[in-house]
Amino acid sequence: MGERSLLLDVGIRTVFHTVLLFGVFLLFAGHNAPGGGFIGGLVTAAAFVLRFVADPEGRSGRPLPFHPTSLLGGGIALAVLTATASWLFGGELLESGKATLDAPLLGAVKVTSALPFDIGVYLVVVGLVGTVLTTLGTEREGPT
Amino acid sequence: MTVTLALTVGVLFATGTYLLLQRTLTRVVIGLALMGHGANVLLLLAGGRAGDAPFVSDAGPPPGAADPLPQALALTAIVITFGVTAFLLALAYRSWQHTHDDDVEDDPEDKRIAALAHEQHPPARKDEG
Amino acid sequence: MRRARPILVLWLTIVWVALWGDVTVANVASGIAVALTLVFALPASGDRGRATSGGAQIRPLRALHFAGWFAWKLVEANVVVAWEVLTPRNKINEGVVAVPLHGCSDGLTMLVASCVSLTPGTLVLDVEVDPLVLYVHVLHLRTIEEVRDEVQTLEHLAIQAFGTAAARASLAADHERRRSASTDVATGKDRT
Amino acid sequence: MIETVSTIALAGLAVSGVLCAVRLIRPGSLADRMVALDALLIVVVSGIAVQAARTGDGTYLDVLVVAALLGFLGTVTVARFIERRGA
Amino acid sequence: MLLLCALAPAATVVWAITQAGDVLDGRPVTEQRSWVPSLGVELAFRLDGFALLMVALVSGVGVAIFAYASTYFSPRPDLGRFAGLLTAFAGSMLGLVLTDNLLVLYVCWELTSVTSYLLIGFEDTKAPARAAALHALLITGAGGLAMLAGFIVLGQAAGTYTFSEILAAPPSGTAVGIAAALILLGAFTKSAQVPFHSWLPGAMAAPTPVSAYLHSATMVKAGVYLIARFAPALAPIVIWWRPVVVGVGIATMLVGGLSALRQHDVKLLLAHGTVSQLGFLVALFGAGWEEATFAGAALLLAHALFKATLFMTVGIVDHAAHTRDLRQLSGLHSSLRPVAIVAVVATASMAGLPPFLGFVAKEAGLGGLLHEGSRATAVLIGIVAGSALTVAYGARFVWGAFATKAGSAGKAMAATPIDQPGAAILVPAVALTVATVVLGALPVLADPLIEAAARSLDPRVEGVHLQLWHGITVALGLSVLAIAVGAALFFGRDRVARTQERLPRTSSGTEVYQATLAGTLHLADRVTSVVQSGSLPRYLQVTLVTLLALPGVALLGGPGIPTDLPIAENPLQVVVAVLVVGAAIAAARARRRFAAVLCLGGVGYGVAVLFVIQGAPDLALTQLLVETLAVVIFVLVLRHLPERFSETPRRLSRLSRIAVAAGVGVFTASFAVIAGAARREPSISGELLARALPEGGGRNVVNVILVDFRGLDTLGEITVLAVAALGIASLVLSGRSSREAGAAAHDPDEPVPAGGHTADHPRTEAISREGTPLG
Amino acid sequence: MILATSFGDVVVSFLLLAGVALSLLAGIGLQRFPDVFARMHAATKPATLGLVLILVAAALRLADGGDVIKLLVIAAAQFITAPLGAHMIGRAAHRAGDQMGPETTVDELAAARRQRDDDD
Amino acid sequence: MRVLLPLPVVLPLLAAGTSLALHRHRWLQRALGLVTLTAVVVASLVLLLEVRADGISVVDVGGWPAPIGITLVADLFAAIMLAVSTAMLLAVLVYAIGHPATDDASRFFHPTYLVLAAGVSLAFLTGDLFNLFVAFEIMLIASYVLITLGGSQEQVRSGMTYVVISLLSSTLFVTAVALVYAATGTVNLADLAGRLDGIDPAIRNALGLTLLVVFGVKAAIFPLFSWLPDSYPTAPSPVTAIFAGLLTKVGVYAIIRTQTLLFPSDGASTVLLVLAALTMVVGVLGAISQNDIKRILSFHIVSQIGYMILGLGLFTVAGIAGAIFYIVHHIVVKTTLFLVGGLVEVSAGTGALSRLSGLARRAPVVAALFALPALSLAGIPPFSGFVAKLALVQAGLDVGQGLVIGVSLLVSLLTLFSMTKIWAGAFWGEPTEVEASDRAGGEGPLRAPRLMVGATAVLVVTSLGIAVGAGPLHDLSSDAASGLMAPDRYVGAVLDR
Ligand code: NA
Ligand code: NA
Repeated sequence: MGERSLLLDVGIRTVFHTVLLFGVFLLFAGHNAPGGGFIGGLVTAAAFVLRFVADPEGRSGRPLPFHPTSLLGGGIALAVLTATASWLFGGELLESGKATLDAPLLGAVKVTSALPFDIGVYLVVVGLVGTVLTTLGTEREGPT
Repeated sequence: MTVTLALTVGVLFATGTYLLLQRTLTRVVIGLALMGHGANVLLLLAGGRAGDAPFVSDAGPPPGAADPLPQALALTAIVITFGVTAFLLALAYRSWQHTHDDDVEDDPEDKRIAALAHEQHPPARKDEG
Repeated sequence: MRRARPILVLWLTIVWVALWGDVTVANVASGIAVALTLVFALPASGDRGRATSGGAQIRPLRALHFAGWFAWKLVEANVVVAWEVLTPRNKINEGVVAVPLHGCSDGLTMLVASCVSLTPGTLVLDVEVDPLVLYVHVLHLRTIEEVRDEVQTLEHLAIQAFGTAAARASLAADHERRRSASTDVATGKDRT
Repeated sequence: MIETVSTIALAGLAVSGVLCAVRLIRPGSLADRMVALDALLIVVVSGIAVQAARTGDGTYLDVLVVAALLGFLGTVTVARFIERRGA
Repeated sequence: MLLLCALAPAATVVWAITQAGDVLDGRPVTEQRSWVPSLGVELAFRLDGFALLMVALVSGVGVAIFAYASTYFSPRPDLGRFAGLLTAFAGSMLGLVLTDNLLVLYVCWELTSVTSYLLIGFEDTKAPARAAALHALLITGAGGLAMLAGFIVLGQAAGTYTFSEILAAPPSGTAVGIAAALILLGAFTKSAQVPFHSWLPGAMAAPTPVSAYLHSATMVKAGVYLIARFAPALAPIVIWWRPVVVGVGIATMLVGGLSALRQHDVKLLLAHGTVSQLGFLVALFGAGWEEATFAGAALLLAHALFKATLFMTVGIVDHAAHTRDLRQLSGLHSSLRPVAIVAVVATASMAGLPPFLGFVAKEAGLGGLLHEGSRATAVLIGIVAGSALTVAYGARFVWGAFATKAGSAGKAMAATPIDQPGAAILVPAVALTVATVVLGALPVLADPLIEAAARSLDPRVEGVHLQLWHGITVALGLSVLAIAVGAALFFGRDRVARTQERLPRTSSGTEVYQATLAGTLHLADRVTSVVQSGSLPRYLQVTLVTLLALPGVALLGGPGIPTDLPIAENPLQVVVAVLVVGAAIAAARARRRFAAVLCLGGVGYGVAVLFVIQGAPDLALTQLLVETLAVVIFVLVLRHLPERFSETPRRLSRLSRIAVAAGVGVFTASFAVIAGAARREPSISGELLARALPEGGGRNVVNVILVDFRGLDTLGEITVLAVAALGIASLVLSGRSSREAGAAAHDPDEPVPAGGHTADHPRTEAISREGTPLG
Repeated sequence: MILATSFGDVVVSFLLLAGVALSLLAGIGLQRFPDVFARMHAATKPATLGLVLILVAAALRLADGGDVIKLLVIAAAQFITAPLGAHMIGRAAHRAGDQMGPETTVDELAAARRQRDDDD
Repeated sequence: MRVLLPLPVVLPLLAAGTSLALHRHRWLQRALGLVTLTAVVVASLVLLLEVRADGISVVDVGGWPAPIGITLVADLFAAIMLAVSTAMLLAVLVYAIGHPATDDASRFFHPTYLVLAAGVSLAFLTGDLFNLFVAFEIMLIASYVLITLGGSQEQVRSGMTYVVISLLSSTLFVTAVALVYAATGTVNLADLAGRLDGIDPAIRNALGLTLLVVFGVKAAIFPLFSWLPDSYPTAPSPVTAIFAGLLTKVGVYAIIRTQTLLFPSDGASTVLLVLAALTMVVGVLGAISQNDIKRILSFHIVSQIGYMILGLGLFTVAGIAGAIFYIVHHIVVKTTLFLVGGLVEVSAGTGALSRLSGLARRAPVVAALFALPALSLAGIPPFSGFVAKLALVQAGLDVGQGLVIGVSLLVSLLTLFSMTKIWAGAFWGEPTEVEASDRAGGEGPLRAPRLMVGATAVLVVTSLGIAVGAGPLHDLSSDAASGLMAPDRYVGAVLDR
């Protein structure tokens, strides 16, 4: 039967965005502090798991706002494209590019190709956990 | 590299092995996970002494920084093992759907041959030619 | 929930900036951007459409009162449980008490339940909605009424501190009714 | 002073951690193990926080944030899904 | 179709004739193409005298056989296959005799074995044919492999695989002895020498054209061919060569002859006769004596002619009378008179009666052996005895196939009814018989070829010639003796049969073969049932025991465990380690799934703390998160499964599991410290730490490694994750689709749920104490 | 955030020791209390309070403002998630039929459930 | 060259991502797979030619010089393996597309298959021990998915065996990497070659044997092979075929690479020779005891791995050249035979010998397609297997290893016996009713889809081509073996630039 719990619902609703934000933070901070695509992705995925645990049947909407398969494909594609970008322009495979952009207001923003690569990683991790939730997570219990 | 950690690795491998040698897939998966933990700790051990987190300041790396390479390798290994374990669990689930159990059955064809082999006389086989 | 969104965005922005460690234009701007993206692209899965799920208003003094009261209860309870743990004699007398509440927003319900649960000696095992009843596990049960009183007081203080005007009005009306009825409050069992 | 105190604190946490672990390991009901695991995690987080207080180094705080935000996820999930079977 | 295919051997005959001039003059024709030069495999061909003889035989008899086969078979759809195989065989056989490279010879040798297999099994719906095909293949195949090894040993000793070079300058040493033994194994099996002869009678399951061609005229001569080539070179070097080879030949001649006398199937009778004649040939060639070699060449030709003829006649008889059992054949001498005449002539040649080629050849052999003096006495006695047997079984054949037999009660047996065959079928047999007669009467016609053949084998052959009449000689006397004894044996056949019955039956080659085959099959089953138990735990155990047995044992010889290791770098390390160890042991002991998972979680969190202590925040974070998510996934699956582990009987005892587990634990722990102490150089991480910020652009070195230094690892890793996700989806969705299919039409193949887990019986209480559910 | 060193150290020390004491309480309680519900009162709650005290101590020691807010986030998260965990475990345990102490006299939740099951 | 080297890894990965996105359009998935693998085959062949002409080709991934970053290295051995393997991948893909049961019906087939290709390529090209682990994992996870693609009960049961054993060996791989790193402080193969030289020989030996066990599981050598015959036969035919052809050979590749580069031996290695002999014997005995075409063939994989290990164990240029030639031959022939097994199953409805009969009459093309590679497998001349066997026998006898060579010859006889068992059991005999096949009842001729037959026929022709071109191919193998026996060249190419 598996009743939902009001407290769990509300509690998870309370922390959900904070966890998400933390995941994004870890993704971006990872190059200089603990974190990175994996860790950020895992935290983000955990946020969706939280929401799933509160409402496994998805009675109040889809548990995931995205199609996990597209995250998987997109993540791989982004990572591979980043990896090959420099190679296509005559550099080595996976050679990282670095640039410093002068953005208005923001000041100097350092951009490295490590970031899109890490974002690819991030997407795949979220996609994997999302796949688990939409497949194993939504199987009905009891004998088939 | 310390006695404590080496022993921990040993115990993780031993308990993992113990679980691995059983019939129930859940136990096997848990056994593999324990061995995986052992391997990861071992990887970290391979880096040598414990140290400061390998973060570089503008002044350069901290003098007592831990070896970062095994950390990166272990991280990769952990994540890969995670993915494969998830798949194995899905397999266990599918197995349960088929057999309502997660025991790993013996191969039926092998059992048939074993039965043949233990008959008293060499099996009379037709059509060998 | 809609009304809560600006607060959420603000909170997330603060956390973002804090995580990055310094307040720069870039950090604040990116924080707002990230917060807005998260809040609007990934809304929390909807509430259950209950009328009581509403926004919040904070009245600092009342909030302080609430916090103080809770802090006191927390310390007291910790001491009691510590005593129980450290003394050899066992004075435990457990029970599960149904505590009917006045009813408030989901958020406040959570707050009250969390406070109850955080306090050693009481623990919310289950919640019923419409009408709102908390089932509280008690370590040292003396009387059922004592438990109900304490939890209801907590709810009262919480609504006073954080409830909307409507909620406070409803609470006052309820008090009035109860005072005039002046009878025993029905048990949770009776109410179902 | 902080050195000494934090050493004592870590020792105390170690004892506490071992006590929690014993409850986790000892045969008992699942709920018991979950409670123990929860408590153990809090003790661990406390330990890392003590270490942070001792060194003044915030490197490991992210670990704490993750543990505090998500540490309960495991036990809650177990609780969430096993209660169905009991019911 | 078959006649068309006869064009191939016919063309070969023509080609051989064009080359004959040079060859007969002692100038071999050679041709060379490269194939695998680095392995010494050169497509080198060399047409010398002996090769020319073999070519003449293979292609000449081949033409006859193709012609015979074209009338032998009634139209059937698989004649194309037959023709193809027969042509392939002829080609292989030609290659075998023409090549001058030992390895190419082996190639052709095996090809003849394979085509022989397919041809013996041509009537593949008949189990005996299939079994006989296999029998022949395995025996000749085994010998062939030994021969290959022998060739290689010989070739490596000689430094070349060129046949003619090796024979011209044979190497010496023990290696050559070994090589000779191995090569002889090949030759003996191929040419059905005792004790490897059993396959040849079995091969009679093949259609008669095949028997006539492969199993009498050509393929079985391959071994003889090899011995003939090697004997002059190796007999002087390898001391045991002569006694062994000649001994085997004589033994085969006698065994074959005796067996032939026992046969009732006239085709089998001929087959055993072939065995006997092959022994004769081996004995003649094997000694490596010039005149015997010369005689061998002559007999080779004679045998091909008469034996192919005889098989053809048997085929005609079989087709006409629908039986080959001499107890049922009667009166065919009149109903199949032309066939009978041909058969009688061929038999006479076989029995060594003048004036046929067989006689000429045998006379040459006896004469040659007599010239060798006392060392050949034993051989002579054997050959005379064998010849007597030949006379006897020859007579038995003619009598058995064509005579009018005595029936019951003293009356003659009724003539076997026959379907009169067309005349065309006899043409090839007649042609071969004509050759037998003409060459017997005018041996000078064959003399150049035989002489060239013998001389190419042994240059010392000089001044020997084929002659019908040598005058009254000892050899002639021996011939007469053989004929007389043979006749006596034939006329006393009933007594001979009774005597043979009384002789103790030694196990025949066939029985040994069958026992070996059955034994191999049984061994295979036994071995397989041990190593391939089908049990996953057993496989895992074997893997881990191997780990202990190989590197584990190797480690024992190492420097041992260093003694100067610190206990711990930090007291907390000890505490956490104890926690991890405890939780791991609890996980191993847990009887309930969720309990085990929670303990595993405890281990994971503990390991995360170890990472913190070790100075690895990224790793600790990852570990913490992965562990949490792993618990979630475990729960998602385990919620479906029974609460407790099933305690079905285990394949591995608890003790053996503990032993292996302890071994693995000790191995990894000690290897870890030993390997750590073995380090001589600092790790490469100094570079990584130094370059991370300036070149990698990041302060978190671990992250820089992951996305930059070793980005390829990470790329691979996310690929793994993505595919794992696909796999999970694939498995779960396959379950759903089969469920939907099952809902539409109840699938009877779907297993019935095991008892106790049905919807009506919720599984045991999830949260309860170990031991009693609610206590 | 930086207090005068000596006084600050005293405060930090006090907070640390108090936090650890609460943590120890949790450990001991887990061993001593008779049933799972009782143990829940002893375990997570004092430990949570203890953790918060330690976090405050750490906040006093850490110079970085960002770090302090991280500590705040940690404390807040702990305050939200700890009771949730306890609630879910307690609920599951109660539903699965885990026993309370022998002196238990009142269980209005079980009664309510029975009532509801009868109504269905 | 710098552009070419990573292509076989990168192209399939890119295509896999794209294919995933195209999962609703099977025809696009098919076209993408075919185009990509064709391109990869071409790239691999060009790479092979270039390596032959210019020597070892090296790419520092990310521009980080070894040993900091990961290096991709194509020596002749790697290039040969790459070329053969990618060609097989392409051929089998064609076959799979032609399979009437539509093995690529699952939208996951094409992306996963492409990932498999990437993993195999990376395993051949990587010059880094840990990256080799990653490559193995890529390959394995794809293989897990492919082997369980239908999710049937049999597949799941055998899939569990496969996955669990592989997972154990992966864990041991990580353990081995850790131990190697503990002893040397590096994971770059070229760097390791030098550093391992300096440590205690016993430890070095133990590390070598640990890696041997790790790769031995993947390569299915005795006694670590038992998982293979239990798991391979249950997969769809194209999947089994590509597994049979490639996966174990990647394990063998890793064994040869590490044993020659990191743990070179002065003379023949007794351990390897004993393992080789046991692998050959036990494998062939297993094959003899089986009664199903795919199972028989599966045991032969094991048996023939023994030949490859034998070549390595001799530790001579000739031996390793023989091993390389044997691998090339085996990949083609074994893949072909499994494809034929699939043809039999498709046309006759079963692979069980007890239920098959008389196929030579009813499906003569299939019979011919079986017979040629089967003879080759048994080492019958003039097919490629003979040349391979000859090379090994010569190499073995050259260094006086008569015993193990004798064993190998006996095993080749038993192999022939086992092939005749299939031949006599399935192709000879009275044609019988076809089971479970709705397409061809009765006793008429059986048909298999043209694309499948065509792909198989191309492979048969290829295997004949190996025999015909055995001379140059053996020279190539010898060159590759010389390179392996001179590890300094590899080390120099990677480290000194
Ligand atoms: Na494999
Ligand atoms: Na059959």
